[in-house]
Amino acid sequence: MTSYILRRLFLIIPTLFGIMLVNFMLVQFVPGGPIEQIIAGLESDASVFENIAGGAGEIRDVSKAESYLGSKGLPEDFIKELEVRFGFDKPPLERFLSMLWSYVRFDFGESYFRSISVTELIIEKMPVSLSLGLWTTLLAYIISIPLGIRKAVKDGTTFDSWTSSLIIVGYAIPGFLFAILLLVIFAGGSYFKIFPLRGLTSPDFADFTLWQKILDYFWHISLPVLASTISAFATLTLLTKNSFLDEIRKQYVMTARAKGLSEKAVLYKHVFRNAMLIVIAGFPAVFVSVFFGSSLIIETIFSLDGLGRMGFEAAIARDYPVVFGTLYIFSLVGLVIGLISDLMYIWIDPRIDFEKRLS
Amino acid sequence: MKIEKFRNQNINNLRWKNFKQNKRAFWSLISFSFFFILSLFAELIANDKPLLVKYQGDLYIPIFSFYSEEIFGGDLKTEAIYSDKEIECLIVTGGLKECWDTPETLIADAKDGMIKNRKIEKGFVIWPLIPYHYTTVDTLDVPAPSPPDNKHLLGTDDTARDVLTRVIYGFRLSVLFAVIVSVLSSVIGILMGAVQGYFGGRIDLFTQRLIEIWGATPSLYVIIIVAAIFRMDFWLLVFLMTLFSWTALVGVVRAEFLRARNFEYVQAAKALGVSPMKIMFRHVLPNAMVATLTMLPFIVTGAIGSLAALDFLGFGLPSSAPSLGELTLQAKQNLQAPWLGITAFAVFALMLMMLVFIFEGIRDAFDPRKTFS
Amino acid sequence: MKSTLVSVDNLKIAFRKNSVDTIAVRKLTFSIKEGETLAIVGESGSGKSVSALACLGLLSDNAVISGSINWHCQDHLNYDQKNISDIRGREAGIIFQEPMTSLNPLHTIEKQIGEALRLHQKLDGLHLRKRVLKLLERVGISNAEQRLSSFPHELSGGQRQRVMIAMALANGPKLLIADEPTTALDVTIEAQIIDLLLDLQQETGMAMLFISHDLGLVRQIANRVIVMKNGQVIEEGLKQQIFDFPTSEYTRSLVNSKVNMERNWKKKSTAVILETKNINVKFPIRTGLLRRTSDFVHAVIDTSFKLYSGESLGIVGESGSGKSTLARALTKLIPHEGAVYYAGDKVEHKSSSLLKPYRQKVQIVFQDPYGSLSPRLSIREIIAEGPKAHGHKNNLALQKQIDKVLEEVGLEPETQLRYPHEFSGGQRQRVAIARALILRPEIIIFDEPTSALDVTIQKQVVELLLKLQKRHSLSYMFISHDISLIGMTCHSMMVMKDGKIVERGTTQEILKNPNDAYTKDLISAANRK
Amino acid sequence: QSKAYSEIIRSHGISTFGELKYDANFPYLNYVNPDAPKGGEISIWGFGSFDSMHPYSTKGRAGRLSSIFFETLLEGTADEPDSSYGLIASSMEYPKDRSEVIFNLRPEATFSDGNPLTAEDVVFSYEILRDKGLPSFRAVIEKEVESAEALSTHRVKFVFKDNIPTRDLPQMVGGLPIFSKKYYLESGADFEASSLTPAIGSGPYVLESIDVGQQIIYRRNPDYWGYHLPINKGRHNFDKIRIEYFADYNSAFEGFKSGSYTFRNEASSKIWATAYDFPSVEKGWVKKDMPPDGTLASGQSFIFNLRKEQFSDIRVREAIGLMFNFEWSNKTLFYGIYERIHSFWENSYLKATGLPSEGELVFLNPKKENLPEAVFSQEAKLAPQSSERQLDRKNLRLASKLLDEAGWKVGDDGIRRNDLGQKLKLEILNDSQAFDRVINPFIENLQQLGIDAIHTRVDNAQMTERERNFDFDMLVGNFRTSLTSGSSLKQYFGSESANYSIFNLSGYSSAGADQLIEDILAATDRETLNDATRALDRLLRAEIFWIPQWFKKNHTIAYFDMYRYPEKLPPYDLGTLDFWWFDEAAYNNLKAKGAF
Ligand SMILES: Nc1ncnc2c1ncn2[C@@H]1O[C@H](COP(=O)(O)OP(=O)(O)OP(=O)(O)O)[C@@H](O)[C@H]1O
Ligand SMILES: Nc1ncnc2c1ncn2[C@@H]1O[C@H](COP(=O)(O)OP(=O)(O)OP(=O)(O)O)[C@@H](O)[C@H]1O
Ligand SMILES: [Mg+2]
Ligand SMILES: [Mg+2]
Repeated sequence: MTSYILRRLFLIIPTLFGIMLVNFMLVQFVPGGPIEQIIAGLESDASVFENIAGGAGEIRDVSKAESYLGSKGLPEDFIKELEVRFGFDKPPLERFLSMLWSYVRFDFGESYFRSISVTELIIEKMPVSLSLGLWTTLLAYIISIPLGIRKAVKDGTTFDSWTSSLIIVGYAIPGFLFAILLLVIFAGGSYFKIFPLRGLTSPDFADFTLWQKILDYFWHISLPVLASTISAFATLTLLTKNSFLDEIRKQYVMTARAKGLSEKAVLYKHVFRNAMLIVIAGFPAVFVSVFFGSSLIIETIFSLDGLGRMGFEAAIARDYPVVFGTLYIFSLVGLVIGLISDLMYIWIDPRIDFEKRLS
Repeated sequence: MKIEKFRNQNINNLRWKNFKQNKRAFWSLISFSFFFILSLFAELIANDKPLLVKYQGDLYIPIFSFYSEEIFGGDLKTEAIYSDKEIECLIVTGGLKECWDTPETLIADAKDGMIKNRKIEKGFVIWPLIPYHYTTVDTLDVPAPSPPDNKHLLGTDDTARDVLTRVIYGFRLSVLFAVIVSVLSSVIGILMGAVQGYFGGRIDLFTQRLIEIWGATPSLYVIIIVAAIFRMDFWLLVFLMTLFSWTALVGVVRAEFLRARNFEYVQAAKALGVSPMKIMFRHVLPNAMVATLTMLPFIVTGAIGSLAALDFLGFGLPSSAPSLGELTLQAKQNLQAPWLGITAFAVFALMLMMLVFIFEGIRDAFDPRKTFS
Repeated sequence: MKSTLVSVDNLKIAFRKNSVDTIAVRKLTFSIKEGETLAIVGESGSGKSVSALACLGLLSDNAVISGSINWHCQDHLNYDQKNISDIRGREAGIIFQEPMTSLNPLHTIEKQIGEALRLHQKLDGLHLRKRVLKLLERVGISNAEQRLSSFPHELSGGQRQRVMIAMALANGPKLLIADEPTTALDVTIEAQIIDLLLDLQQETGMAMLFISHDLGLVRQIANRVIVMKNGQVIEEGLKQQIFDFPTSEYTRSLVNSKVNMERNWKKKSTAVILETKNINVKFPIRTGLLRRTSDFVHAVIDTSFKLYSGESLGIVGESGSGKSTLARALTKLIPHEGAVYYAGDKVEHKSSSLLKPYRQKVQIVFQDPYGSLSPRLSIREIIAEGPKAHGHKNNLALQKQIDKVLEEVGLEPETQLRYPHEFSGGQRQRVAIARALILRPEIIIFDEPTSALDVTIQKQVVELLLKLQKRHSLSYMFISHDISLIGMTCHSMMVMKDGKIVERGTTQEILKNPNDAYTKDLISAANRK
Repeated sequence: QSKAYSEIIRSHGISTFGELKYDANFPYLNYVNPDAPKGGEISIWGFGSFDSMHPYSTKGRAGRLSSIFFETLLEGTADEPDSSYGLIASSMEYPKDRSEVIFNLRPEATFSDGNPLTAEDVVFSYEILRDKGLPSFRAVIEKEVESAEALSTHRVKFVFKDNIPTRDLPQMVGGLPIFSKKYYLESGADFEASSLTPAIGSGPYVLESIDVGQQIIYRRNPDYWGYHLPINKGRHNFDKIRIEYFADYNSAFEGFKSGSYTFRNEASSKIWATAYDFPSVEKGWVKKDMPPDGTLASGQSFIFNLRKEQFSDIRVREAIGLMFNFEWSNKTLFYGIYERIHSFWENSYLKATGLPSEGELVFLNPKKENLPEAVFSQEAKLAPQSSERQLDRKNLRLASKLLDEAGWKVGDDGIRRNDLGQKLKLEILNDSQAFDRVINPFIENLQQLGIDAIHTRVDNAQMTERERNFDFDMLVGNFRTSLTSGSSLKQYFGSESANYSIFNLSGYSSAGADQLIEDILAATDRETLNDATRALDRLLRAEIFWIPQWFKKNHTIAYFDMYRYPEKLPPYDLGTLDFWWFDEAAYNNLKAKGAF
């Protein structure tokens, strides 16, 4: 096993290299680069989020351009200058190698469009993603797993039917519509103004006492978390249910019952581990999503500044340092987590190994 | 004889019987197939071209063929605009020139085959149930999106197109898209996961790395690149989505296979000399299908969702294409028009519900311990 | 006056599937008093196990039960969950017929045995571990300390059965339901276990519901006996009465049908069909979170032997001595050192296609039939699989073969659309045999092929095997604890202990004058029965 | 250098042609309320998020109004097209040819940190904008300004380069923001980097607080040096300006409904028409208002790429233009709140109408051979009109005829082809989802006409790239013009720029237009300028290289009923944050009723 782990750890290096290489080659072909973005940005205020946020008018925003001296033209050397700034004057191979070299040292450089290092940028956006990820996941698991187990036990009953319908409806509601519905009803100006419209904390958060802070925090995240959880129940619940259905009538369950264990103990102590290999083995990945979880739409609707919006903006705006930096970090974490979740398999089910099998 | 009866019976028949026993699965399958097959004939149900036209004694089938306006006595060589009153009048009255001035009265007048006591060669136009195509932009009395009324049963969308028509076409498009993508990507995903999990060792180690690399490739960029080179169409999008969605199932299938390959009955099958492929798909897979069967309906609807997301960003199908995702987007943009959102949601929910129940039924049908009393 | 522990009255059990009821048990009535041993014997598939399970409310949801089951005079069919689980484990322990599939595959031995103790006796920590160890020792598991952290799949069949027994006995139940508790045990250990049970009965007044095909055993320990056939009680009475003055035809045939066959074997040829050279099998012992290999279990050590064409080779040996492991190595199901030669050619296992011819020639019947049947395939599919894998296409012909082979092993062809879990233990075993037979291989390795079969069926199966052997000059390897069976069927035998072959020779020689100390023990224990 | 100064002009203000509405002693601007009370707060919303308070860098997204801190030497007014009056500068001196300008700074001008604002700061600002400023600043400054020099503490001189039109240069340099040299030297702040700490400025507002990505509050600086200036009278009335950021339009609107912010300029016709019926409106707390907007329409239009072969024929362009049904769009899609654009100078007195006037003919006649006949013989081209029906039959006929004449014949499949068998193709390139619903019906009509028309949505970067490579048939763009047109006309319509300027998207080039532009640039008085501009408008419209879209004649604003503005608003600016004021009593009243 140790040698397997070592091998896997070693393989992370070529994998990471492969990922970076593929992506680097890819962006060579992407039409429109950061320079076009800067030019587009200089010409008008239009944001990459315009389409997502919706509701823009039919009159194009030219306010910036009107008052703008640049309507007299961009200097030719400006683009050259940008090329130098972004390093596009160098051949791709050189760029790639120097990028790798700095990434090896965990130096991810600075965003093209902001004077902030990629690492700081990620840290800046983390709180939102962490909040959304953590509570959404927690809520989803706390509700789905017991519910799924109950549904398995009561398979085919009316309880099973109506809970299925409920979670499916929850899943089918388009997330952003639900979010907006919540927003309009519980935070907007027409119905109940119970929750705040946006953000993670109040502006005067810093002056609050600890209790107030905690309250304020939960007050702010309840709607976004609710909106992003609603669709998370369905798959997890049904997965739990079906996995349990498969196991629940096996012989060893009978043995456990024969020991005199209560039904609950049988389900949670014996069946759970057998049934939930996939779910449990998915925990490490869930852990990543807790940290880096991001939902572009939810973040947008609730005006939260998280990794979702950052990632999307970086991708659309061709902010390559951010794109590659996050890709590198997330991939690295992802690869390690992948290894950990494989190890989870063995921990859960000692029969599992990764050796080659005789055919 | 008794044995003969058994002989003709097949375990798959039993499974099908089992499936039918699950009422909600069975009815879900029936209704889903019904809707889907119906939607396959969308052109005959909702179209802005008539099913049949009789003009001056000749019959025309505009839904299948191109007829210029000149054929019906008009002056344009381009396709006749059948929904225009003038054209309808021309057809009905057999090409009276007065149609250009007072089509309505002439049509009314021509009911009895006579106009001003003059015999005409009366024609007719047979319309599909819904006289709109999904691209038909209607002329409305109120701003679009207009609420449901008896002309547009589900209202119109923000481009003044009939929502019901777009749902019918959209259902077909989205379901076809989603089903093709899901089937392709599940097949690939299961195959890859199965091979990895079953054989283990080097195959596992390297395929896993390849998948990691592939999984880290930003699909958005690839789609942008492809979109810049080719014009997006259905099959290209199917291809692209499959390219990026097959990895979804690999992990779980691999895990289940890693576990199941140790089971005694797998060994037993091996000892029988059953080929690895057979073992994988007859012995291991059925017992490792939980995740797959559970996830499949969600993969299907998920594919529809991704289609919507691409529409969102403008990399999906052209915005005139009738996808359900596009409808949802419009719902967000038009909160004042709840019929858009409700329609989209209802279609999604029903579809997902049917799919989930169908797959539950399949699961049950293959579950040897599932009994229906 | 000893009080009645459990009484069953007019019990009827049917299994409902797609609105069709299959009746498994009819009009069963019995009761067990404290300290008493009631044995149920009877045909395989006659409803013994099902009745036992019903007593503890362990039947699956689709079982339709009528009649009454009273624990301490309370009708338990109407018991709520809580009360049943009070009875289970504490009042009544049960040893399931198929120990190999009855243990939770993901929990260690310690945890599984400890759980019962923890639950009913609120034991904890070191005390708990001590008790578990003690139990393991009492059921004859050596190296108990080391076994604590083993998982079920790391144990041999007999070891698992003993773990099952330890679990059932853990809380000193008032009633022990033992469904074929010694099928996987060699004679010496069987004796030890029986002694243990009798001791306990003596000490605590434990009552037993003892289900067995081993009439010798029944005769040894039962007070009263029920004979079942086709879900019905044929005969019931005190032991002596049943054994000495059986009234019904069936009982009589049961009591008298010693499997007693003439050994008019075809002369074994001198052609070596299978040869092994220095087979070694090691299982790594993994410890810690990272599952590092800290040691090895040397399950088979330097084993070399020859199997002649047309020969029957019996393998006996202590439970856990590596018999099943050897069988798996021979069939190339686990990695091993050393070489196997089939008809003089080394068997390569580089790829499945290379192995395919060998697979067709050599078949194995696993010790654990339940585990070796795909749960989602019908019996027909399971049996048809082998022929199909080897290029059999003709469906009608195949179907006829399947019908035939099922009939040969005593199963009704109508049942072939059922799934494995819908059979009794003995029936599953026969399915496993049928599956091997239909391929018409050259060599069949049987791992405890008759452990769950009643005497009549056993006889039928063995006769079938011998007939086939005669006709097609097959070679058999019988792994069995039933020395009389080996004695009747095998030309020669091997005795294994601790992974090694300690003795090998013709059956008659070894049975008459065994050399090795262990063999001597074994044979004397067998003769005592 | 010896420059022949014929005459040095000393003035308190400047305009392109010298006419000024306000004389040196004006008490206050006409359109303000000199007695407007000071106080209160006004709040607006910002889209998305911000991460910088430095608007002069290409990096970062600057917060709204983050240039509010920086004043300029001169200040424009909202009721004149192009006049500027001294703000930091008390007066200016320039020769008649405007080849240089000297500004005299007000000695009392100080930065918000109390340090005086001197000529040094002006020169520093000029230099830093030239060397590190946004490319637009850089381009202009480098190209047009020779040097800047502090003559004394409060006197600064700019010299302009030779051989370039100098008409508006003094105003240009007078419009540069003034930064504090001291601040930049001491803090070492990088002018090119994005930063959340704003630089020190001299304006009436200072930063109160920011909550990154969510909120910015500006506070009126009580110590602002310039309250007494006539040009500042009645302005800068709010104590606080608050900007609330929302990443989503819906949530932004909800924010307004619930009073998170109090003033909203509605951009969406749909929301304007359908959503302003929420409780606060019904109760009269929120006021919907449509004051007239006198600014030039933006010249928004579908633009043909004339570089494409198939659009070289004006009949094709006209036919395509006939297929866009504005009347239907306005009624069905826009709730009828827009007006059609007909002219490049729509919504102004520069729009050409009817047949050419005498004044215009002066410019048109000499170029007769370079101009199409229609300019003289026909009335100024108006955008085509359609009936209510989405596909107007009359227009369809007309367009068919035009295309037939142009040689695009309908084939058996209903598609038009030319003699070479090529299909008549048109791809409309679009990067905004909001335009889908406008373009799709248009496409439908085009297809009915027999054109192989498609609509392609791309993302911003790809749009920019294709724009820059002129790789499109048609897209939505703007022709930005101004009341006092300058050299930017060349960028938009000059033949020189046709093949490289990204502003001349259509690639239009004609000798006639070039000459007319020269006339405009050479104009020395407004009357001439106006006539020449109208003549150009007439020509450009006759060329049909655009399909003009629409504009809004009125502002569509809504606000909590506690803001007041002067009865007569100036034409060129709504001035909400500038000269509106706060009605404390109304505020208290609203507050008492629970409006917030
Ligand atoms: N779940 C089930 N569904 C249908 N039939 C069943 C089921 N379980 C058992 N049976 C049938 O019930 C009968 C009694 O089974 P049971 O297991 O009690 O037999 P048994 O007497 O224990 O036999 P053996 O000695 O072979 O173990 C058998 O014929 C079996 O096929
Ligand atoms: N996967 C494994 N990992 C570790 N040890 C194992 C494993 N499988 C078997 N063993 C050990 O190998 C030894 C031999 O087991 P095997 O199953 O061959 O015994 P057996 O002779 O068949 O016994 P029985 O008669 O009880 O079935 C036992 O001690 C067992 O604990
Ligand atoms: Mg049994
Ligand atoms: Mg064994």
